[in-house]
Amino acid sequence: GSSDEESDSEKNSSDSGESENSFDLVEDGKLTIASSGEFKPFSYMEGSEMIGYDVAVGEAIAEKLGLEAVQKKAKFSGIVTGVNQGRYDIAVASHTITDERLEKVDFSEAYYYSGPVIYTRPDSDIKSAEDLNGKEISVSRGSTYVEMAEEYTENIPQVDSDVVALQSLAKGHHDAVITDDITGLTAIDSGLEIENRGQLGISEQAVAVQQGNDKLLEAVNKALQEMKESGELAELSKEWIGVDITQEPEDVTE
Amino acid sequence: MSEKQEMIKVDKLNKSFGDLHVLKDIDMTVTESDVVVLIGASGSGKSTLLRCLNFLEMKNSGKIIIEGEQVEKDTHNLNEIRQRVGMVFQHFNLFPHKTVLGNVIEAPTQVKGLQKEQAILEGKRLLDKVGLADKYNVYPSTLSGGQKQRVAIARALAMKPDVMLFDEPTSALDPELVGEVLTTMKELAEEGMTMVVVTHEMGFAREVGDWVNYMHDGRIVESGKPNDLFDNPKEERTQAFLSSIL
Amino acid sequence: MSEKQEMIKVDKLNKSFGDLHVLKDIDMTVTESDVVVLIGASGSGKSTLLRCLNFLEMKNSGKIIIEGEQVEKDTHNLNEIRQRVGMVFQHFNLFPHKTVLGNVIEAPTQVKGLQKEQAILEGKRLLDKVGLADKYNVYPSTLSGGQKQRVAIARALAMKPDVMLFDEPTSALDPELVGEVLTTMKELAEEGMTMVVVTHEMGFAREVGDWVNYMHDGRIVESGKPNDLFDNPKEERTQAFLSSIL
Amino acid sequence: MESLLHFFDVFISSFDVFIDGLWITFKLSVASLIIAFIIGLFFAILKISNIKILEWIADAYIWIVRGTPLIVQIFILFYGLTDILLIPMFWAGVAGLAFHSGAYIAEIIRGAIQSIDKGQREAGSSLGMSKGLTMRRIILPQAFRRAVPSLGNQFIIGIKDSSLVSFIGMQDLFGVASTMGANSFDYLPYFFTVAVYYLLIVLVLTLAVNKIEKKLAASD
Amino acid sequence: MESLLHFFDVFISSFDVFIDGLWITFKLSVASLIIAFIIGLFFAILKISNIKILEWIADAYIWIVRGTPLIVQIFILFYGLTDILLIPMFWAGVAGLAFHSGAYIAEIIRGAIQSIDKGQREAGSSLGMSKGLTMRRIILPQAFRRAVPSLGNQFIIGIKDSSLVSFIGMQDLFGVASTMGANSFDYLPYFFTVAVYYLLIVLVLTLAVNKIEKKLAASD
Ligand SMILES: Nc1ncnc2c1ncn2[C@@H]1O[C@H](COP(=O)(O)OP(=O)(O)OP(=O)(O)O)[C@@H](O)[C@H]1O
Ligand SMILES: Nc1ncnc2c1ncn2[C@@H]1O[C@H](COP(=O)(O)OP(=O)(O)OP(=O)(O)O)[C@@H](O)[C@H]1O
Ligand SMILES: [Mg+2]
Ligand SMILES: [Mg+2]
Repeated sequence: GSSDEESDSEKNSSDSGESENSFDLVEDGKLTIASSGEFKPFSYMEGSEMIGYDVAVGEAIAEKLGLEAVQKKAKFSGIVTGVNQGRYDIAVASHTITDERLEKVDFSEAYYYSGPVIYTRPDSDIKSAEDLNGKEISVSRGSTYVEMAEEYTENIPQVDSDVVALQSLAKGHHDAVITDDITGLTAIDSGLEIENRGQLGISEQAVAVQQGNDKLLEAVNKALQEMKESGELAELSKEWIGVDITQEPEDVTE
Repeated sequence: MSEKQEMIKVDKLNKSFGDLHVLKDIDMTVTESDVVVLIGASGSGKSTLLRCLNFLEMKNSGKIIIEGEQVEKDTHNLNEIRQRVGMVFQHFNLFPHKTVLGNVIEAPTQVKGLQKEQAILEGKRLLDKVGLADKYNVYPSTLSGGQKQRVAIARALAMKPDVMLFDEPTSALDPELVGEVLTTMKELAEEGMTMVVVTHEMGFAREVGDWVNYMHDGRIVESGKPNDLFDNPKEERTQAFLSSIL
Repeated sequence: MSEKQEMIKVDKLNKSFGDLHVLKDIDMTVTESDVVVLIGASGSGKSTLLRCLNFLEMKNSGKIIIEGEQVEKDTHNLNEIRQRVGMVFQHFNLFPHKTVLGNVIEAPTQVKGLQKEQAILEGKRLLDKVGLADKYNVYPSTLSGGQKQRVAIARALAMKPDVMLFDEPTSALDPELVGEVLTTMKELAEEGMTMVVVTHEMGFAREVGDWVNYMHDGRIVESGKPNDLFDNPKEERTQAFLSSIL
Repeated sequence: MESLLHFFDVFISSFDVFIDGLWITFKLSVASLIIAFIIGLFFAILKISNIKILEWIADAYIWIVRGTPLIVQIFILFYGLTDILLIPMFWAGVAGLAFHSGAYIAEIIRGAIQSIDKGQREAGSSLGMSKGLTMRRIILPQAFRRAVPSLGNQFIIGIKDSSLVSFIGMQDLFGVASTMGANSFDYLPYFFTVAVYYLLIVLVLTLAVNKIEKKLAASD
Repeated sequence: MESLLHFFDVFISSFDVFIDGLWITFKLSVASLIIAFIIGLFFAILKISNIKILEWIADAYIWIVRGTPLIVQIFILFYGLTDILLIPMFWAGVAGLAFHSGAYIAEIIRGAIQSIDKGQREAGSSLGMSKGLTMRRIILPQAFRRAVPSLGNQFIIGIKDSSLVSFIGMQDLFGVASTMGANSFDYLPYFFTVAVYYLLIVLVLTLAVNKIEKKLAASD
């Protein structure tokens, strides 16, 4: 079966050979992909090379499109703007799909699912979401977690990456941090003394594409679809994260 | 003579700045109520000697005895002894951020812990005495050089010193202002204040001085009563110096 | 007389700095090969007049005619005219970042576009002439004042000017160095160079000058042949000035 | 260009939030300057103490501050201070800024102290005043007066520098601009807006410093 | 404290990556200083042009740079330039730093030019040299020499300032420290490490500037 699919996709890409040029790329023949590089294990630096699940997915997409992947590191808070302005072709940067972001960029279908989680220091008396009222909750600037935090408090220090927030938390600043559960788990694995005090929902993470570049969006979706069907995406997830987070969860509540 | 106290006694005083030997085996005695005048060429060490007597410079060897008390670098009550020896500088060194009266009451209130009211009373009396009754509340920058120097004298007197040192108190003044400062000093001498004065004002030295020391190259080369020393200098170097300035 | 050219003609020249009227109705003629000396008290306007002749200051009214050409602020070839009028300053104004020879060849190569080799040849000739054959490649800071001023003269001569202006060329020099500069200037005069010289060196004025102008308060108050003016000044102010400096 | 057009909308609509940020910037700057002043005074006195070891300590402090970027200092103090004492974010930010400005203020004060004529010290001593008393009553009052223009200038620099505490999560002027820019996905109008705020602050303070300077010059 | 112990491990194990960051910091600093120098020279000449409108332009530029935080300037130029001109990030960073340093260099050069004795200008004029020629051949060479120490100092400041371009995504020294800190979830040892790098750079450059300064002083 897999060989069929391979030949399928080959056929597809050769079919759309002429439309490939109409992707309107930053650089011809290259897919410029943005990621933050400060969001382990989704994107992070090893030496001067950026790696991680997001990066691997981006590379796989580029390969499917027959393009050379060019990874760009950027502050998370600037990535949507960058895609919107055409500085990057796509962003595979763990962006949760939101209405606000949809005004600026188009999103592919989800390439993983996760849940925002409340983290605190182990000695914290915050046991669940109800205890967050009026507390200091730090989040990554420009992330969807800002709105979640706003439901509980006005005191929301915003920083440039989730790791800065988690570090500050562990070092004794802030009362809580809302971030992705995978990132939190990785941090705990790395020795950060923080604890999960409840999930706040389920979010879908997707690839951001410049608005109006429909052909590119279509091609990205197609590539993702193929990767899901072939199990390639699940493989990448297991490789980088340890578990498969590419399947849409059935139960949305905690 | 013998009933008068020795206010300052200097014995084999030596002082060097690095390699420069500035004071060489100075012996000197200043007796109560005497006015001792120091003269000598520029660089001969007059200022340095005066500054050693006020411990602004620390001697290298020899003895300095102030009112019977031998003073060393580590003497614990150095600041207390300094209160007994007032100093007037060539360039006044008034405190520019304080009024005339503020200058005068600063040390009495801060060092002696005098009540402010009393210090003001006493300060005004001293300022009246030096002829500055109308200048209590002005700042030093508005005064003439002669007025500044008289404030400086009042400031030193406010600590009720037993000896006053003057380092060329008139040489930074315009000629027409020298007189008012010398007059103040003369009055002070007449009241019996013990004084050591470095000056080039030979008229003052002759009229007011009880004793004149001529310094040359770090030594007191000749000393005597003013009329003797000025009219019949024994040393050639003294003669040469006197003829050069008179 | 009439066959000689008028190199500089000044007619009713006035110059003010703000409210200060510094030059008042100056009339002056400098004829070819003449040495005109300007004397006068400090502040009388000598330097300002010289600087107007070189257009370092711009006149307010009147005429300045250089070799028959009337020069105004907006004269397009001002820099070309300046080349014909050399200037030597009291404080030399040598270029410290260039060697002696570099100072001399700067303007010929950069302004006149002379080939470097030729400029060097000519520059060396001039430096030899002012007695600095051994100093081609040193920097000005290593020279004495007299040597500096001779380099400045050579630098001005390198542009082959028709007239040379000197503004107190020796008054920044130690007395023992004045002679060497005056000698150089005398030689220049003997070769027939037209010169305007502001100086307090009365000996030089008398010996070398063809004409002396005495300035007072922005006016040329008296002028004449050196011997006449120095020995029989007609104006009281001239007499007073001469007696004050001789 | 679009951004430039948005700028006016943003400038007006974001007024409230920026005023909150301005208030935080103000509190940060004032608190850090006061602490920096104390630090600066302390190290200035070490530097003129004539005691070698104390001078070395002051030199080391100044060398470290001058040798590293402010942002590094802020982050190290932000993460590092909590090992020693748990302080709120605001005070961690103040500490970073004060640690930084303190070195510059130390140099300003040292310079001012050393510019006071030594006759002043001698006059104090000759009246029997102790070294400490002379310093406190005679030298420092004059030195501070003289240092006012430089201190004012340092205060202005401090306000601009305070923008960096936004990176540890403070919602100061620049933090507000970054956050609003990130949430609207259009940074430029917010950065233009915040630039205007800083320009106005600096303008007002510069005029104030010049005025004080003139007043001091006149009263001399 | 634990962090401090990690520091030595980190310092050694991260050497390669920091050298990459150092190289970027170096390129950034040198490129921005060269451009800043050209900008500075240009505005310095405007300021001494005696033409009101040109002086105003120079004043406005200097006022804007001095009146706003560097980080605001960097972000505005980054988003502005890359938006409009789509220039690469590196050059956007260089532009931000050069725009900033340029104003300070303009003031340094202007000061140096005005410190040259006016007799030099007059000597040039009296030899028939045009204003431009005198400026180029006589005034500027002397002014540059005189400005060397201040320019060296500004270069050192520029290197420290360059740390802020990490916030637009550059992997310079500070950028490397931030990302490595993020990956390990322990920033402190990386910030200590990067502080040491900056201290060493600044130390070396300070010594170099002092040496040049002495050489110039000796040759005067
Ligand atoms: N602090 C100092 N350090 C080094 N040398 C000094 C110092 N003070 C004074 N000297 C030197 O000591 C010598 C004596 O100086 P002093 O001021 O005592 O002379 P003086 O007799 O008061 O001269 P004057 O009439 O010029 O005031 C001079 O050679 C002077 O240069
Ligand atoms: N650039 C200037 N701006 C304002 N006033 C000036 C300027 N140059 C000269 N003056 C004034 O013009 C007057 C004449 O000055 P000038 O230098 O011509 O006198 P001088 O005769 O050369 O005197 P000296 O013998 O001192 O050189 C003086 O009062 C001087 O202060
Ligand atoms: Mg003396
Ligand atoms: Mg003159």
